Amino acid sequence: MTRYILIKILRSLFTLWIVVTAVFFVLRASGDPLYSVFSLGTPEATLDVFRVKWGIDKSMFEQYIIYFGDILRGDFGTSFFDGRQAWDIVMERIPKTLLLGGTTFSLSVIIGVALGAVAALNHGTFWDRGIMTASVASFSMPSYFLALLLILFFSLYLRWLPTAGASTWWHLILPSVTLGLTLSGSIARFTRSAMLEVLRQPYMRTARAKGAPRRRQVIWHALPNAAIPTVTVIGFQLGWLIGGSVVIETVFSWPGAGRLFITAVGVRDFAVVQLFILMVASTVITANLLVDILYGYLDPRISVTGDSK
Amino acid sequence: MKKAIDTNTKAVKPEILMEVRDLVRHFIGPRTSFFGKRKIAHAINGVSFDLYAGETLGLVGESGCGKSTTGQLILNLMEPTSGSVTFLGKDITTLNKQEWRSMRREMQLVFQNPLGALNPRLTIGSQIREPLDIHNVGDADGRNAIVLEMFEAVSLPPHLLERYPHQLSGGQQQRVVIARALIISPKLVVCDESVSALDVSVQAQVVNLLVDLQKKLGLTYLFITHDLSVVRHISNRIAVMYLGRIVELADSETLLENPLHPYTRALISAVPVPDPRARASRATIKGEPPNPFNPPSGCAFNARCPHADDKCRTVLPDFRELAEKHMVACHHAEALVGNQKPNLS
Amino acid sequence: MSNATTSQSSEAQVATDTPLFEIRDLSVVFDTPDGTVQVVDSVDLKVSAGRTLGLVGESGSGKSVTCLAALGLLAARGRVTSGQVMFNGRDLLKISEEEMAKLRGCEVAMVFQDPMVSLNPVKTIGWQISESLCLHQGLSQGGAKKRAIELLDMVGIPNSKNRYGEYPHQFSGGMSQRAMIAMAIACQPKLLIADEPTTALDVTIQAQILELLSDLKKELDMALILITHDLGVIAEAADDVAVMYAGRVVEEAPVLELFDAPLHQYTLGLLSSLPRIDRTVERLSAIEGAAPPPQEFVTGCRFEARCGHCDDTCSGTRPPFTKISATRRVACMHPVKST
Amino acid sequence: MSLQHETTPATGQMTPTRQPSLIKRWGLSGEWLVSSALIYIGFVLFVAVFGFLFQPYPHTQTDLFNQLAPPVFMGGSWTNILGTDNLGRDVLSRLIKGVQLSVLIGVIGTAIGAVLGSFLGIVAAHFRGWIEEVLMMLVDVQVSLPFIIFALAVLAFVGNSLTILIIVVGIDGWERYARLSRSMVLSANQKDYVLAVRSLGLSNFKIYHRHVLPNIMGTLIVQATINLPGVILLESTLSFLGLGVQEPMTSLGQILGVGRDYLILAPWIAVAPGMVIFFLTLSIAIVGDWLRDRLDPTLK
Repeated sequence: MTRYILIKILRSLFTLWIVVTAVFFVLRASGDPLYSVFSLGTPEATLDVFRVKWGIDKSMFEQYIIYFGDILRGDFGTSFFDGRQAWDIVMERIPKTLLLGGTTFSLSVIIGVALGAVAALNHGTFWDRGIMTASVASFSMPSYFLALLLILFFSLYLRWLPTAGASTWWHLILPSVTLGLTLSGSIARFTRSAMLEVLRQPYMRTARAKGAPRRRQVIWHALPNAAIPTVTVIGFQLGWLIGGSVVIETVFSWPGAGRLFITAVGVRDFAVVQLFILMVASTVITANLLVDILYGYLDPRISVTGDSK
Repeated sequence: MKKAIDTNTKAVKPEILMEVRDLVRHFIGPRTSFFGKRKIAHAINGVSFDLYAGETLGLVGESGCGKSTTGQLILNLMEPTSGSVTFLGKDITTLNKQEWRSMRREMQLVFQNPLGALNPRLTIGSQIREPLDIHNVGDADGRNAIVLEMFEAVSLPPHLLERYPHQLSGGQQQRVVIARALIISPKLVVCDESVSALDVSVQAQVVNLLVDLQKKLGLTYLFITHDLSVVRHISNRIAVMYLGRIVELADSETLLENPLHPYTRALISAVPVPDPRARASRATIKGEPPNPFNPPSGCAFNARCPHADDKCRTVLPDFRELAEKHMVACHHAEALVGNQKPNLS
Repeated sequence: MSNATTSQSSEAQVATDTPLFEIRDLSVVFDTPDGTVQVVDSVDLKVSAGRTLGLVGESGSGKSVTCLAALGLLAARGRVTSGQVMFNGRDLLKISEEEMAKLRGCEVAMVFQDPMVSLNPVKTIGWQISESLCLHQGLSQGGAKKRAIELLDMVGIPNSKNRYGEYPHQFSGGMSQRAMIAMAIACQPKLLIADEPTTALDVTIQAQILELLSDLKKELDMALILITHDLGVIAEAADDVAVMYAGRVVEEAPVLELFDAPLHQYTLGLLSSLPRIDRTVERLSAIEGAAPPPQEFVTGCRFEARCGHCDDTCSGTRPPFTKISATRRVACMHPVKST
Repeated sequence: MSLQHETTPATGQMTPTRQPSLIKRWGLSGEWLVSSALIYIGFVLFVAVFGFLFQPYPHTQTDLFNQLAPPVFMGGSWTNILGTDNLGRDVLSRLIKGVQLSVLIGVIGTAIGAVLGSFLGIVAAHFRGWIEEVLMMLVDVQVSLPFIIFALAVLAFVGNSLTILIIVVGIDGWERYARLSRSMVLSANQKDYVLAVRSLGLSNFKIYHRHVLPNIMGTLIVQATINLPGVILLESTLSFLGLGVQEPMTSLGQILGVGRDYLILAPWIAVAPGMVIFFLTLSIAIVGDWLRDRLDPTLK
């Protein structure tokens, strides 16, 4: 088991390193960032002062070495705009993002798994068809458009819910419903197909032949097996959730890190953008790592000791 | 025809078509610990035999004994770890690509699962024709004529040429696979469990077909199977494998009527005979074959063998010629000579 | 453990007229995208306590489906259209699913073809055996574990205490099948249906499993239905035989009589097309053609197309399942003349 | 925006079920749903190709005296059937133009991803060894960063043109094809029929051309169908956020982005393109599911 986890961790770190490096060079490919910060007429002499101050007078490779060294020391650079530490800027937005993301994710998983299981157990019936149709519709709907429709109806027409901001719990409803609808639709779909696959297996027939009641067959025989692929898929959905929340935070003016990212991208604020991407990538990679480990735990066939005997 | 070859082998020295010597093939297993060595399984562990032109050699054994691996190795579909395979005077383990191209025509494989051996998206006709296309045999008309002739030889009606594999029954599919293998007139055909997946009534048809074609085309078969009943019917000689080694090799009659290796005896006695009167208190052997990643020292069969002693548990028995043309790898084989076999009568 | 049951065994053997388990006129259809096909056509079978019924037939002959249907284990697309399944005086097709569940795994148990996939991969062997005990005998966790280990011993799994906590993938094929059998006999069923229990196994392991089944049958005084395609296995283990072809039972006989003097042309053909380890024949006498798939089933004799003895009477009407003697029946217009 | 192209296992084999009548009554499994989806897709494609013939006004023509005019069914006039936007531009005309570009980017983007990804997957499966390791590592990298974040950063920093947009959108999803084609080629190479022709001495190129590719093509095409709505949604999202298609060109997402600011005054600006996108992606998803069930129930 240790070996299995150790290899996974090494692989994850390597992946993270590639992401950081790739992002560093892709962002630098855009030319001198100073021109987007300062107005056109600024004298070159002034610019040079800032170049030295921000360390962008050196060659690309030197900058990369310095940047990487800084990251290892926990220094993520300063924003070109207000001169504050990028870390501080991003961190003050994280709680709101966690609030939105966490609520959405946990509700979606519960609803999605439940609906998917119901659909599979009632394969081919009204319920199955209904849930699956809703699921396809939910992820065919552009999330920002759904957000606009919800705002139009609940905020502008019915005037029940606020359109933007994050000051009360009421503000949480629309953004998390928008994000969660798509997510749970997709989770429902995966759960259903995983469940159907399991229900087809010969060991389910064994359980029936053994005289296990229907409920027991589902809970004790089908679910633990269906959980294995479903967990993987849910892990992968976390990345989607983060991507989606960037859009949704923008539409609902939710003061989270995603909206910060859109703003930072707009003004080409290197430090903030890099830090945000680094955090997203490490979150997703960690989630996938946890899923891998959980997988080894859920499925005894994964030979965690490296040997079958 | 079997008789004919038997007498042949006694009269003149039979022509050796293929010589297999000390064939070894490893498979590498997972590591045991983080820095631990990977375990090595000797899937094939020093297999040697000769194939005579025009004979059928049956290779029998239980799953995992290495019989299919042997088949793939002598067709060079897999690289041996060591050892040599001499076919038509050349060591085929050392051939380059060009030399292989011509050699491929001489040896063919007939698979266990005929449906899997046929491309689902190509018609039967074009698949049977493919070997001719690959080796540029004749012109277009000539090829079609050969295909038709071959199709007739495996007793399939010509209208099936335009069909797709899934539209045929299992028996018909296997005939198609046989036709494809034989159309470039190979000298050696390896049949890897070729009739095992077929229903009994169809199996008999395909066995008869294989026997007829051998007679007609002068083929040599290496017939790999787990089914001793079929192998008795079709083979001139039989080799029994256990855990990567041949433990006994003899003429079919001799081997089945007077087996000298305890494993061969156990195997024969385990085969259910379709005769309720022969139902005897048979001597079933205990236990299961050992794990190839962790083989026992000495004779691989020692844990299950009723005759095993300390020597068997420490010293690997030689594969030796005990009686005329009867090879066996057992320390105690002498004691079993003349001893009646367990329950066949 | 079988003290209570052995005393009944002699009675059961005598009272063969009232079989423990009897299938009458059972028909099963499958819904497919291309329409409904009938895969089992008016099948009659019976087996008494302490006896082994061998159900033999080629793939697609409907032998497994018959037994699955009888226990209500058909896949969703299969339906029983007619028939009765009498077990201990009750019609299993008429009782509720709940009652059926109580019966399954308790009084009637089943062993399947491929043990490797028929065991739940994420549950330990021990858990799976204990489950039956908890379900049907209301044993406590501890009691079930103790009994499960006894059962593992009984089916010949060495080192049973340790293996109790292992997962199916750690078991070989033969050991898995033993575990399946332990699970099936956990509640001492009156009837055990073994569906090709040895097909996926090597021949030496097959011999062990067959021996185990016949020992257990004697010890627990069960009725055993052994489904197989292998006439060798039938000869080895069955007392009575029913031969199925294309969804119908074509012949029924005690095992000796069947092998000595088969009555149906198909049975005869099957026997003579077998290669045998105990004798050499010049040439196998094969039956021409192949068994029809269910879509091509006809009303008349389904073997007609492959039979050398057919005439006009064979097609059109179904050959009646005629009683030849007290123990033999055959569905053939021109049964084999005994020589 | 990659949720919808996660390749779900089949929505179920179309095995007949116990209550066929119930399904019929619900009417959603019926062919009519697929038919209407196909008709709608056909209609959108028609508009994308021949829409310019019916376009009432140039999509950039402003009319400052006729801003935010409501559509006909909300009391507007027939001069602007779907109303006008904040600059008095005809919404219908812009919609036709937007459909054109959205469909173009979606189709080309999907094609890029499919060809690139499938090719890399086949390369990985053929060569194995370190080439496979490297490619699979790239797949890991791709998976670790939500694609929309990467796309936004690239478009904002590297610059924005139609070509770059199409390339960025095209890269999305390559790893799904790569994984899929790799695993399919690996298993195809193990198939007996490939072994058979290999043992006959058929060259590698011909083995792929004649035996492997025809057998995996169907699955890849189905995968592309499943991916297409995702690509369309990605483009529309980027344009909605102002980093995709730029004026004077227009796409459905971009119109929506503009309409967002006039949600109260002129909801039609946003709702019309939103509906077009929704029904388009829904229709393609329905057809994709149907194709998968019909052609390739094994696809996961």
